[in-house]
Parts: sequence; C-alpha cells; structure tokens
Amino acid sequence: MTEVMLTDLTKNFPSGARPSVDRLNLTFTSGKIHALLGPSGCGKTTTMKMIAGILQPSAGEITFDGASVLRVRAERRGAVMVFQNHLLFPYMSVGDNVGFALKMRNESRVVIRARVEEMLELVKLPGLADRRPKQLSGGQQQRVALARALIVKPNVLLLDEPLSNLDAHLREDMRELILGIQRQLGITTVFVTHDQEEAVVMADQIALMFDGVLHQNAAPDQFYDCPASERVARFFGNINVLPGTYAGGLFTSARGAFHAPRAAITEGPGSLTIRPEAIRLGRASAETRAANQMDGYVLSHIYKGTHARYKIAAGDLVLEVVTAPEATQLHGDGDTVRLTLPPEKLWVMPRPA
Amino acid sequence: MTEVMLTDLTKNFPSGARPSVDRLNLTFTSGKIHALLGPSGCGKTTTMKMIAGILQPSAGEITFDGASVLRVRAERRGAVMVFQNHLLFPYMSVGDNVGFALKMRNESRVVIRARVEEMLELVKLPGLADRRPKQLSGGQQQRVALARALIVKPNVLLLDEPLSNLDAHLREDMRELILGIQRQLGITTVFVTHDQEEAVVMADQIALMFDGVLHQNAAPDQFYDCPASERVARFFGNINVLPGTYAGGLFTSARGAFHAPRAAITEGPGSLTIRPEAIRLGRASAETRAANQMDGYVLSHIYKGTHARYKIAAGDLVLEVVTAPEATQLHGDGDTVRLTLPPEKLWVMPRPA
Amino acid sequence: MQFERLKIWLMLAPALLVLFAVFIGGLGFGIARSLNYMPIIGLTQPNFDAYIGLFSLTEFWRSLGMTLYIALTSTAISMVLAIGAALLLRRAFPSKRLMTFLFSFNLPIPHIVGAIGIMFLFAQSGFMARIAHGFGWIERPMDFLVLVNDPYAIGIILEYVWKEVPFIGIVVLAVLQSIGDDYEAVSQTLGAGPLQRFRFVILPLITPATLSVSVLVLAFTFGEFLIPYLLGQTYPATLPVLAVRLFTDPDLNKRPEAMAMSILIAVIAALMVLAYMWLSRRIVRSD
Amino acid sequence: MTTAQFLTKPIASSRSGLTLMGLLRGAALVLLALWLVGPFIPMLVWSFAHRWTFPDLLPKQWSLEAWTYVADPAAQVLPAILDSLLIAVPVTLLSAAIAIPAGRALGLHRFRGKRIVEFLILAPNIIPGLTVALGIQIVFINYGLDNTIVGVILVHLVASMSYAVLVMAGVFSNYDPEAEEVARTLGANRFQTFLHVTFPAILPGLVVASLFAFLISWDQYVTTIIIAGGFVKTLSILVVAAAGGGERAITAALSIVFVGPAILFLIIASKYLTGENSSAGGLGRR
Amino acid sequence: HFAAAQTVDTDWPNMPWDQVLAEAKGQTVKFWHWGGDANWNKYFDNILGDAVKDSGVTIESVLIDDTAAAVNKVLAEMEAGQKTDGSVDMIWINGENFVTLQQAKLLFGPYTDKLPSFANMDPNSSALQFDFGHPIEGYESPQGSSQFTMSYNSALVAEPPTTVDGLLTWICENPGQFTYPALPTYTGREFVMEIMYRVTGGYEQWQGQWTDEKKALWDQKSPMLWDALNKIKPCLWREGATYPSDKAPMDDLFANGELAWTFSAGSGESAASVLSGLFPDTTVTMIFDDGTHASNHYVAIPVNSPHKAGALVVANAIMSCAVQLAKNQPSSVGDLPSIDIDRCPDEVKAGFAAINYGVGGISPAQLAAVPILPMGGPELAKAIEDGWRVNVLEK
Ligand SMILES: Nc1ncnc2c1ncn2[C@@H]1O[C@H](COP(=O)(O)OP(=O)(O)OP(=O)(O)O)[C@@H](O)[C@H]1O
Ligand SMILES: Nc1ncnc2c1ncn2[C@@H]1O[C@H](COP(=O)(O)OP(=O)(O)OP(=O)(O)O)[C@@H](O)[C@H]1O
Ligand SMILES: [Mg+2]
Ligand SMILES: [Mg+2]
Repeated sequence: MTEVMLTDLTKNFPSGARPSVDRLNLTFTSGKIHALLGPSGCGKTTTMKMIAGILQPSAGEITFDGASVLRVRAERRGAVMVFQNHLLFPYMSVGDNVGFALKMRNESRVVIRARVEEMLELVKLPGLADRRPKQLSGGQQQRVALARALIVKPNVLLLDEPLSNLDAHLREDMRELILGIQRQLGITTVFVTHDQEEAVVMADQIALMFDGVLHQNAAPDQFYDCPASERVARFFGNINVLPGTYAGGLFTSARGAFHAPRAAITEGPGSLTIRPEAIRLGRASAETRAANQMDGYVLSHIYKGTHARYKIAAGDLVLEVVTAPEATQLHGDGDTVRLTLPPEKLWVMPRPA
Repeated sequence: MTEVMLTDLTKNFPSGARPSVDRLNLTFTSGKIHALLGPSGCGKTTTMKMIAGILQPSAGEITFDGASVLRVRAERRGAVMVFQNHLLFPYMSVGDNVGFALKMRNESRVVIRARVEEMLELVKLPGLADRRPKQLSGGQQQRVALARALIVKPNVLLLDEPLSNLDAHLREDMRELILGIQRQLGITTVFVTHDQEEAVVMADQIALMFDGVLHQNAAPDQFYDCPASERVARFFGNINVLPGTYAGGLFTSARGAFHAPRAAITEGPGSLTIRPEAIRLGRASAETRAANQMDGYVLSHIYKGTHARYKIAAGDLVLEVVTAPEATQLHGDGDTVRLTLPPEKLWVMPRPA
Repeated sequence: MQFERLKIWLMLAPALLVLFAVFIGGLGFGIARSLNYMPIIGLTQPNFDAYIGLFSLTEFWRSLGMTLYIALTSTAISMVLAIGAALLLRRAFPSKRLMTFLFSFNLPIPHIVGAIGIMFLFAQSGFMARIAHGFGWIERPMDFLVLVNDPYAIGIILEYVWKEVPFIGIVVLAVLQSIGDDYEAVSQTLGAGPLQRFRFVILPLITPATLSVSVLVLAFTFGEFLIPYLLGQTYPATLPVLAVRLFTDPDLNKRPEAMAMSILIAVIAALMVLAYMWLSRRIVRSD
Repeated sequence: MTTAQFLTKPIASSRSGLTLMGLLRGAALVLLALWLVGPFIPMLVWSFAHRWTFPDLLPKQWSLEAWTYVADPAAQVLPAILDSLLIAVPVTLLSAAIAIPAGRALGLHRFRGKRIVEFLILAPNIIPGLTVALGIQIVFINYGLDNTIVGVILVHLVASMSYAVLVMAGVFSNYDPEAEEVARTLGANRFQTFLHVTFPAILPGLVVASLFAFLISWDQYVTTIIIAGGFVKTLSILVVAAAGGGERAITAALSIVFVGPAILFLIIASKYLTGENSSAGGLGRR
Repeated sequence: HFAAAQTVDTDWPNMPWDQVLAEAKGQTVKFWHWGGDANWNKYFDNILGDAVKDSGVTIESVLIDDTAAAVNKVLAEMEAGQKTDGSVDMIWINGENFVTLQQAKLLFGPYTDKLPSFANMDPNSSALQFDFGHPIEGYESPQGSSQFTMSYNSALVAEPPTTVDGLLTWICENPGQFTYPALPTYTGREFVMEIMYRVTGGYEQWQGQWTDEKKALWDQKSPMLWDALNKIKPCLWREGATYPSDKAPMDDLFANGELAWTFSAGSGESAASVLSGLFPDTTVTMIFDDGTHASNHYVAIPVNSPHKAGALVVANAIMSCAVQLAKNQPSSVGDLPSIDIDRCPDEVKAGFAAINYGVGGISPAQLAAVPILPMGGPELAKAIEDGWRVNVLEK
C-alpha cells in the first residue's frame, strides 16, 4: 500500500570509477510485485539498500507515498529486506532470528514463539528453531532469512535473490508463499532474481538495469514483444536483431525490406527484432521472396521434445527460430530455408549510432 | 584423472537427529562431470566437504584412485572446493584472493599477476584486482570465488552452487568456462546445483540424494526415462505416476492394464511412469480403448508458444501431457480426451509398501 | 572426535605448562605459609590461626566492603564508558586516527603514574583546584572538593576508570571493527531502533571479548595495592593495603597472616569473578 | 535524539556536515580527549618545574634538574631501559605464541573442562602477585632461576600470557574458521593457512593482546624485585622507588621516560588499533 | 648467635683489614636501599661509590620502596637453602627490621669493631650501642644520624609555637592545616611518640626493658595520649577522616600549601626539599624547646652475602670523615654525621664549619641547644602503632 518512487537516484562508491546507480527514475507501484533485473554488478543490491535506508544515496530522492524518506531512519521506513548473503545473526538461535522483528516490536514471548513456529513451518523448516545458523545448510539458511523478513507485515518488501539456493520444488513453494503474503497484505514488493523466467512468472512489472542505468520498466511480455533496445532483447534471450533504417512503416536492411507497423521510433536508424517463435520456417523456393521474407540456411538445430530450435544463417546474421518439433522432419542442417517474419510480430527499436 | 570413491560414507552432526549423510556409496569417475542433486538440506555440502577433507566423516571411507585419503590433509588431497557462501578472504584484495593457490605453491609474483589477470578476464571481471571483496556485488563475489578455484589445476574440483547468483548469460559463459577447463585437463568435477536443467545440460552423471541417502546415480536422461523411484521422478518434475502391480510385462492399475516391457522390478507392487512428452493425446471416442490407452478430461492447459502443457484428470490421478502447440486447437479445458501411453516409453519402478 | 579433543588440549598445553611450572608451585608455598607453616622462623605446625585471626578483625570486614565497592563500581563504570567510547570512535570522522591514538595513549602509562597524575589533577591543591582558584571560586585548598583520599574512594575510582576505559575500549573497538556494519543494517531493516540495535546486535557480539577483559579489570581492581594506598583513605583501607601492611610488618610472625590475607583476596576475587561472569552472561543472553 | 542513536551507527544520517548530532559527537570526543590526556599534562609540566605551589597555574620557575638527574648514571635509567626491554620483548613474543593456540581453543571450541581451564588461566590475574611471587622465588632458587633475566621473564610471562590468552579467546570467538577450510582446499598447508588466512584475520586482536602483554611486563614491580631484585633492574622499579620518595619533578620525568618505549610500541600498534583494516576477522560469530 | 655466619668458611673475626681489602678487590656490592630520594641515590652512587672505587669495590644500588623487600629477600633465600650465595650484600636498615633480621640470625657480624674508620666515632656514642633501644652488638654500622624537627611555612604560620603544647593549641586554632602520616609509618610514629612523651609526663619512665610493669604503665597512661590525639583530630587536615599514607604525601600537601606544617625524622630534609624546588622558600625548620628524638640509621650485611669483604669496605667508607662531610652538605642529603667531628682532620672540621644550612635548614648549633630525647624500644613502638589504630584511627 506504499508507492515507492525513485527520482534521479544515484550512488557513487568512493572506489568505483562509474556510479553504481546512475540517475535512476523508477516507481514501484503500491501493492504490486516488481522484479529488478540486470546482469551481475548492475546496481540491483545497491538500489535496494538505498530504498531500505541502509545506504545513503549520493544524489536523488526516494519517496514513499510522495513523502521523502531520505531523512527517515531505516527502522522507521517499514521496508524489510532479505539480503543476498542471508546475514543471519550468528549468536542467536534460528528461532530468535526469525522472531527478531517481532521482538523489536515488543511482542509477547508467547506470540513470538507461536508465530516463529508458524513461519518455520511455512518455509518447511519445522523443528529447527533451536539450531544455530551455522548448523544449517545453505538453502536452509536462505529460508530462515526469508522467514525472518516475512514474519512482519512491512510496507515494502525487498528481496535480494531470496531463492537462489533452492531447488525447483522449494522455489515454487517459496514463490507461492511470497505471493500469498504479498497479495493478502498488498505489500509493495521488489525482488531481485537472476532467473528471468522467475521474474516473468512472478512479477507484475520488471525493471531492467544495465551498469546502473535503467533500460526498461514494463510488464513482462513487453520485454519480449517490444524491447526497448537491442541490449534488452538480447538480455531476454532474443538474438534476432537486424540493423537497418526505418521510415514510413517500412524497415530497410541488408536482408531486405520489412513492413513493420510497430515501432519505438518514427524514422531513422533502427533495429528490427522478432521473437524466435514468431518466425515461420518454410522451404526455400525459386519463387521470389514475398514482402517480409528472407532466405538463409540451417546452421544447426536441436530437437527438444516439445519443440525444435534452429539456428539460421542469413548473410552475416544468425537468427534463431523455434518451431514445432515436427519441423525437424522437413529441415536438416545445411538446408536452405525461407523465413517469413509476420509484420504484426515485428518491432523496431532505436539503434544508437 | 582421479577417481573418487565413497564407501558407506556417513556424517552425524552432534546436534542433528538423523545422519546428514547416511552410508553413501558413490563413485565419481575420473575425468567426468558429476552433478550432486537433491533438495535443500539433503547433505550435498556435507558430502563435498568430506571429500575435500575439511570435515571428518563419522564413518565410511573415501578413496582417490583407490587409496584412502581419510588421513590425507585437505591441502594434500588436491581437491579444490568452491563454497556455497563464496567465503572470500576479506582482508585480501580480489587479486590476492584469486592468486592465493598459486602463492601457496610459491609461484613467482609475475606469474601470479599474469594468471590472476587472465582468470579475472575469464570470469568477466577485468580490472577489479585491487578491489576488496566487500566492494563487489554478490555475483561478482561468486565469480571471484570461482576464479580462485579454477586458477590451479586440481585433481578434483568441487563446486557448491557456484553459479547461483548469476544471470542466464553469465551462467552460460561460466558453465562453458568450467566445462572448458574440465575437458582440457580431465579434472574429476563434482558440482551442486539447485537447477536441474543445469545439471542435465552440464553433467555426464547425476547423483540424486534425499535426506542424506543416495537414491539414483545415473546419466541425466535416465532420470527421465527410468527414474529409480516415484520420488526421483517427481523431483525431476514428472507427476505422471500410477500405482499398481506388475507381472509378466503387464502393469495393472485402477486405470487399466498397460504393456510395459521396461521395468526395474520383475513383479509385485510397482509404479508406472511416463514422460509428459511421450503421452499422445487424442479425441475420446466411443470405440473401446486399445491396450495402453486411458480416458480423462482436460483440467487446464497452457499455451507456451513452442508447446502446450495439459493437465488431465483420470480418475483420482492427474497426469501432465506436453503436446505440440497446435493441439490447443483441438482440445480445450473440460474436453474428454483419450491418452495413449506407448509401451516402449513406459517404465515400472518399485513401490514401497 | 577423540583426535579433536586431543588437539584442543595440545593447543592449551603451552599456556597450562607455564601456569603449572611457575604459578601453581609458587601458590603452594603461599598457601603453606598462610597455614602458619614457615620453618625458617620456627613455625612448623600448620594451623588455621592466621585465618581465624583475620576473621575476628572488624577492620577486615570493613576493608572487604570497601574493596568490593571499589572493584565493582570502577569495573561497571569503566565498562559502560568503554563501550560508549568504542561506539563513538568506530565511525569515521576527520580526526579519527588521532583520537584513537589519544584513546589508547594512557594504555602504556603505568597505574602508579596514573595515580600521580590523578593526584596532580584532583588533589585539593591540584590543577583543578588551581583553576578554581583562578576563577575565584575557592580561597584555600581546603575549600576545594575532596576527590582524593576521600571516604567514597572517588580518587581511586577515577584512576581506575581513567586507566581501564581505554583498556576495555580498545578491545571492544577491535571487535566492533571486525564485525562490520552488516548485522546492524539487517536489524535496522527489521525495525530495530538504535537502542534495540545496541541491545540485541552489538551487545551480544561484543560480549565475549568485553567480558574477558572486564573480568580482568574486576580482578585487578580488587587485588591492586598501590592505587588505594596512594589515593585511598587511611581507614578503612582496602584488603590488599592491609595485606601489604602485614607483609612489611617487621614482625615476621605476621607473615602467615599476610599470606592468609592474600589467599583470601584471591578466593574472594575468584568468587566475585565467577559471579560476575555468570551474571553478565545471563543478562546478555536472557531475552 | 537518544544517546543510543548518538552512539550507534548513524546509517542513514543526513549528508550535510554540521548537524546537532555531529556537534554532540564532536563535543563528546573533545571531552574524551581531555579526560584521557588530562592527568598527563601536569605530569609534563612537573618534569620541568622547579617549585610549583598552590595557587600557581604554572610554575614560576622552570628547570631541567629532573631531566639532569634522569640522565645521571646514578639514576640507572639507561641500564633499566635495557633490562626492561630485554624482559618485556621476549615476554610479549612468548605470550603471543602461547595465546594464539590457547585463545583459539577457548574461543572456538567447546569441550569438557573449558570453564576450569579458563579459570586457571585467569588465576594469575586474580591472585595477588605477592602471594605467589615469594613461593615462586623459592622454587626458582632451587632451579637457579632466581636473580636471572630468564626467571623474571618466566614470572612476567604468567601474568602477560594470561591476559593475552583471554583477549585472544575473545578475538577467536568472533572468528570464522571456515576461511581456513577454503585455504586448505586451495593447497595451503597448515603453516601457510595460518600465515595468510588466520594471522591477518586475528592481527588487530593479536596486536592488542601483545600490547597488553608488553605493558604488563613493563609495569611489573613486585614480582621483579622479589625474583631478581638487585640483579635485574627495570624502569618500573625506578619509578616506584621515586614515587615513594615524593619528588614530583623526578617522578614526573621518570614516568615520562618510563612511558616512552611503551608509547613507541603503541605508535607501531596504532595502525591496527585505528581499524584501518577493519575488514579483518570473520563476521562476528561465536 | 654466630652459628649462621659460621657456614661461611672464612675466619672473619680474625681476618686482618688488609686481607679484607684484598678480598674485596673487584667485588660488586649489592646495596639495597630506599630509592625514593634522588639526593640519596646520587650520594650512594657518586660520593660513596667514588669513595670505594680506589679499593676496587663497586656499589650496585638496588632501589626499593620498603626495607621489607630486602628482609623478605634474605628470608626467602635462606628458606630455600641459599646460604652462601645470596643477592643482598648490604641493607639500609634500622629499628624493627634490624631486630627482626638479627633475631632470625640472618645478619653477619659482629663486624663493627673491624672497621678502621670507627676510630672516627666516640666509642661511647649511643649510636653504637642501641638501635631503638635494642642492643646492636656489632651487627650493624651507623650511616648517619637524624633528629626530629618541625618545618612550617612562614607564609601561613605567623607565630610558630615552640613547644608541643603550643603546637597542639595552634592546631586547633588553625584547623585543617596540620596532619601527620598514618601509623605504622616511621615518621608518623615518631611524631606520636613526641606527643606521648609530653602528655604522659616525660620520656624517662619509658626507658629500659619492656617489662610487665612497663606494660601496666602503658595501659594506665596511654589513654592520655589517645585523648590528646583525639582532641586535635577534628582540627586536622580533612578533620582527621584520613591521614597521609606516608611522609612523602604529607610533604606534597605541605609543598602545595595545603598544610602549614610538616616534620621529619631527619633535620636536613626540609632544606634539601627547598633546594630541589619542592618546598616553598618560605619554609622554616625549628625544633621544640625541650628537645626531640634523635635516631641513627645503619647498614647491615646479611649472613648469606657472597661479598662480605666488599660490604665491609663500603661500611667503612661510610664512616669516613670525607664521606660524612660530603653527605652533610644540604646540596647532598643534609644527613647529620654519626662521627665525632673533632676526631677528623682539620680540613674536614673546617668543611663542617663552613656548611651553610640554607633556606629551610637548621644548623647543628640550633640542634645542640636542646636536649636529645632517646628513642623507645621496639615493643613501645608496636604498642603505639597498635593502640593508635584502635583508639584513634578507628574511632
Ligand atoms: N554443523 C551442523 N550441525 C548440525 N546439523 C548440520 C550442521 N551442518 C549441516 N547440518 C544439517 O545437515 C543436513 C545436510 O546439510 P548440507 O549443508 O550438507 O545440505 P545441502 O544438501 O548442502 O543443502 P543446501 O542445498 O540447502 O545447501 C542439513 O539438514 C543441515 O541442517
Ligand atoms: N562498497 C563498494 N565500493 C565500491 N564499489 C562497490 C561497492 N559495492 C558495490 N560496488 C559496485 O557497484 C556495482 C553495483 O553493485 P550491486 O551490489 O548493486 O550489484 P548487483 O546488481 O546487486 O549485482 P549481483 O547480481 O552480482 O549481486 C558493482 O559493480 C559493484 O562492484
Ligand atoms: Mg546483488
Ligand atoms: Mg549446501
């Protein structure tokens, strides 16, 4: 129920050459789940720490529901954070770790004990309350850290790779736990994950950063359908990018011209992109290519049971195409093929000069 | 070039109720890549630490190339480990961390500096040699830990979730780095990952543990095609398990009888399993069902672009079926469908009573 | 397991060796003497006369009270101030190096010198009194506050606090710096305010080291002779002053009593240290 | 603003330099500094004073008499410095060498009898030096160790080592030995592991422990005079003797000389006391 | 008596001085003495050290803060069977510590009659007979003598009293400016004894052996002393709630003007303190009209000293005219000679005559003008010490 807004947020570390976070403008909508994505070292943790209030921004503003929190101490902000490296209190039992936040609110011992048991149950660690953190496995520690944060009902929940050490099953359970609590209480949640798929599945909105700079902040499918730049497209696993120029709905490239009604620019140099699933693969024929078609030959392909994945060379470009598994009976490595790129699936992005 | 053999390896922690590792018998073949898989807390880290020599087994034997190493000190075993929680030396620079092992071998300073720069390059952290570990992001720390381990040419390489904090791209790069070094030098490599897919892609052999006990040790596809138990199948994401009894190649269940030539048992109670992709989906018809067919109705389905995933209810069972995406035009939620389970794709596992 | 235990004892061996080779033997002689066994002056029949004699002295009991009061008060004050100073000093600020150096500056100054310094400062004719005179607040030395050789042992406590605050503080500082900020940050996001961070994060982390050094302070302030001798009131004197007086008594027959007194000081200090450790551990752990 | 706020970490304090809290901190620091050096100021003045009576704030007459005396061979200052160093330095080294393993055992491990060992090690600090020194003297006479530097070193060692062990036990209780495991798997043998991993991690604590060990030996009076009075003379013997005589100027000058080498040690150690390498040590574990 | 000393196989009593000198050559004498006074330290090392240098003897000072340290050392060595190779060759000693060591048969002697410089002494001098009323019997040799004197700050005391009664009155008329060191310090006890002689009706009755009658007398008369002391107690510094722990702290108070009076068992000490800049130059030293105590200080040689010959040479040098003169200078220690000056060569006599006793000093003539009161025995001293604690301090 808290809207977190970052305005020109910047962090320079004394020893860092570049700002670790560079004029970040970003709004985390109240009650939604946001993913913070980006390659290692792009500034995700730094951003979160500034929101939590344990790192002082070098410049910029952070507001919660419109009010600046720069002068509000971390413990008053109501932003709970799960740290990437767990950071359990080593001198406390697991139970005391989980119950820490309640104790800080002077809850009664009985209440704390009951809630702790409940939380440990939820993170599938019942009965470990008396252990010391050191006596837990890596994944168990991570879940304790999660339980410690989830036990309170914060305004803002900041999760820094909270599930990175868990196997698929636990991961799914924990995701559901987080989602459940988030939905029930409408907590504004920001989480970092290195797993795009997780981000896509869990988040209402994804913010993608590179080198401290925000590149796109949008709903998950937007990153596939209309990535903001080639770099964004590639980060989301799409290598199908053609350089060219755009004008009047027509994209002209070394591989031919394409009708592309959807574009982030009106004209000028641009990059054309399309999802691998959207490209249709056909036999190359003597017929002249229709609009939005191009020829290439199969570099390699993999059969994946549920689908097939082709790498197609077209001039100096390599495109990826995903087809139904049956396609493998038609096209083998080295075959010349014709690709059809449906106009409504195309997207033109700006291209830096 | 070292074969690691564990015989009845057991570890009891004083405070643990159950053994954390329980009579483990496992061979890590020379020069291969092995994945150690299992849910959080199953004993993966404990096993690795015992192999590395920094944890004393409670019972059992560890041999390297047939010779017991129980009395060989860690630094003599030649087993290098990357720890789950990175554990960089905090008071050393990044460069000194990476060069540590070389320094221990009294390599010259010049050689160390060159190799360190090279390794940092390989883990995509050029120029960070002079930073302190605390000044790195989580993923950067993890890569430094990896570089520190890979700089030497160990006999055995033990990697405990070495990539858990990296995004897909870096992960792939790092995997290739590990594989490259492993192949080039033929190091016996054991790695832990929480990511099955990673295990399947990278490993020659996977060992799956539950609660300290080894459940299956086999090539990756075996876990899909002939899982050792229902639990194994489920861990690998397969929920298609039917209880019944097996005799003379015929599996009898509440859902009918199935020809199943492949089986881990000869007769008695068993569980039948099949991969979701192997089930063929058809329209239910008035015709009597042929052998290896059963009827059900569509509970739900998802279209995934490259394929479609159906949940089918058949009596009290729920089965998962993956089809080509086109199937969605034929079968909607609530439709009655007929499933065909090809005999050669079926697998009968023992069922504990 | 067996091997682990052996290793632990091996690590302790050098320390225990020194202890037994040098210390325990000497202690034995001391105990023998306290039992009135000292053949050189003709005492050959061990008995408890020396102890009984001490227990029947009112001065002994009053001294005991005084000694306990001084030791407990100075240890408590030193510990509190030391932790405060360490917290103050661990943050980066412009003159941090200088301040930390100043803070540790009196570590190497022996207690006796400290006592002289305290006397120079706080005696009725000391530096402070002179400043007071300069302001026209006092006329003669006797108008100034009684801070040295006073009935409440203020002078003694001042000296101990002056000397022991850096002693405890430097250890606390070292520990604080090795801990870093991370745990405090975590607790802060979990809603711990400044006091709570101190109580539930910093305190438990610094307790082991703080305890080990403040126990040393407690034992020291209980057993020290020179400082109460110089800065204390004549009566009641502290137990060590009493012991030394017996010890330097020209009458050799007082030696057993002197020894008995030292042994008693040791026993009482030991009990006090045990109680102190037990109590502080309880206080910090109990929650 | 509470005092605690003022003392604990101002993590998200404001960016501007001058705040109320900053001022309060500053004031507290200045007070602390004054309090710490306070007693030393009159001492310095006294060493140059010739008659300094109430109510003069500064002496009317300055003089170098005290320093002349200190320089006089009759004052025995130079041989005393040598003897003091000859004792304190080995005591410090030995204490450190003993305290590292013992502190580790006590700080990192739980074992049966630990409490007793802790207590035994604490004992030399509880039991007055006089009580044991006379007995030790008799033992030493039998071994021919009385009146020797070695004997004095051994006696000082008991007290110094006991301090050092306890400090190191505190240090090790915050130390994470897992880093050593990493080093071992990277091929470091025990010695290398100690040198490159353990040692730098415990160094600040070790420096503190050594400093204490040094100072304790440096300060010892009773035990020195009993074990080797007349053969080994240390600065502390001189200072105590002077202090008993009540000649302020000379006592002050001697005190300053006495403190000099120790301050030197402190300066060397201060690099570690100021926490420049604060990342040392594991994360506060127990 | 001589049993312990006979463990040394040398035939000391019959050894001629030449042989002593020969044996002493090259010896280093470990001289344990109070190290609290820079002037004394300089005297031992420079004046005395130079005096024995020609004999090939070196003095090594062992500075201690209490004679008991030396006593305990000898005791421990003997206890451990170190009967010939002790580490104490010579002790500055007197009074009870002497009695203690002598009674435990830990002193070497008798030796005083061997020393050639004893020719400088009046053979009938009490300094050779009794120490604290205890017979010396040749087991210690004098270093010098001292007489109890009072010093006051003339800036604070306009009309100094000249008798003990006068002093007692003055104390209560000027509260807070007088005190005395707590007993059992030497100086404190000396002061109390001065009072005791006056309030109990003279010193004569306390002379001689400590018999049962003496004890009875003490029980009868001592309350008079306690009354007198308790009467001045509220007028003392800090209203008598505490006492300086020794003479040095009392001197400190005097130096700083907190006290108007101090006193000393040695008449030259105040002058030395003025000279060294400790005492104000308004310090004046006086002596009671009806006299004060005088005592002597001595050196003794422990029975297990390995350098007895050297120690004898030192003891001898101490009593030489030149050393006694040098020591009497206010710029040195201002210690009164134990020798009979008339037996010295003329230039020494002239030297004595030429001494200027300086600011805060008191001349031999002034001292000679009043009687010398003898010291009481050790038992009396002990009775005073014990009684004072119970009847004055703890009251
Ligand atoms: N020191 C210890 N004392 C008691 N129990 C321990 C200790 N260390 C680990 N355990 C327990 O042993 C079991 C195995 O731990 P281990 O660290 O090997 O798990 P893991 O397979 O690596 O799990 P994860 O994937 O979560 O890291 C866990 O249940 C853990 O709680
Ligand atoms: N204390 C510091 N001093 C200097 N540079 C720092 C410091 N902390 C972080 N950095 C740098 O700032 C950048 C951003 O760090 P941050 O921890 O926010 O990355 P991240 O996005 O969380 O990465 P990861 O996914 O690897 O955890 C990194 O390049 C890192 O090296
Ligand atoms: Mg991060
Ligand atoms: Mg693990």
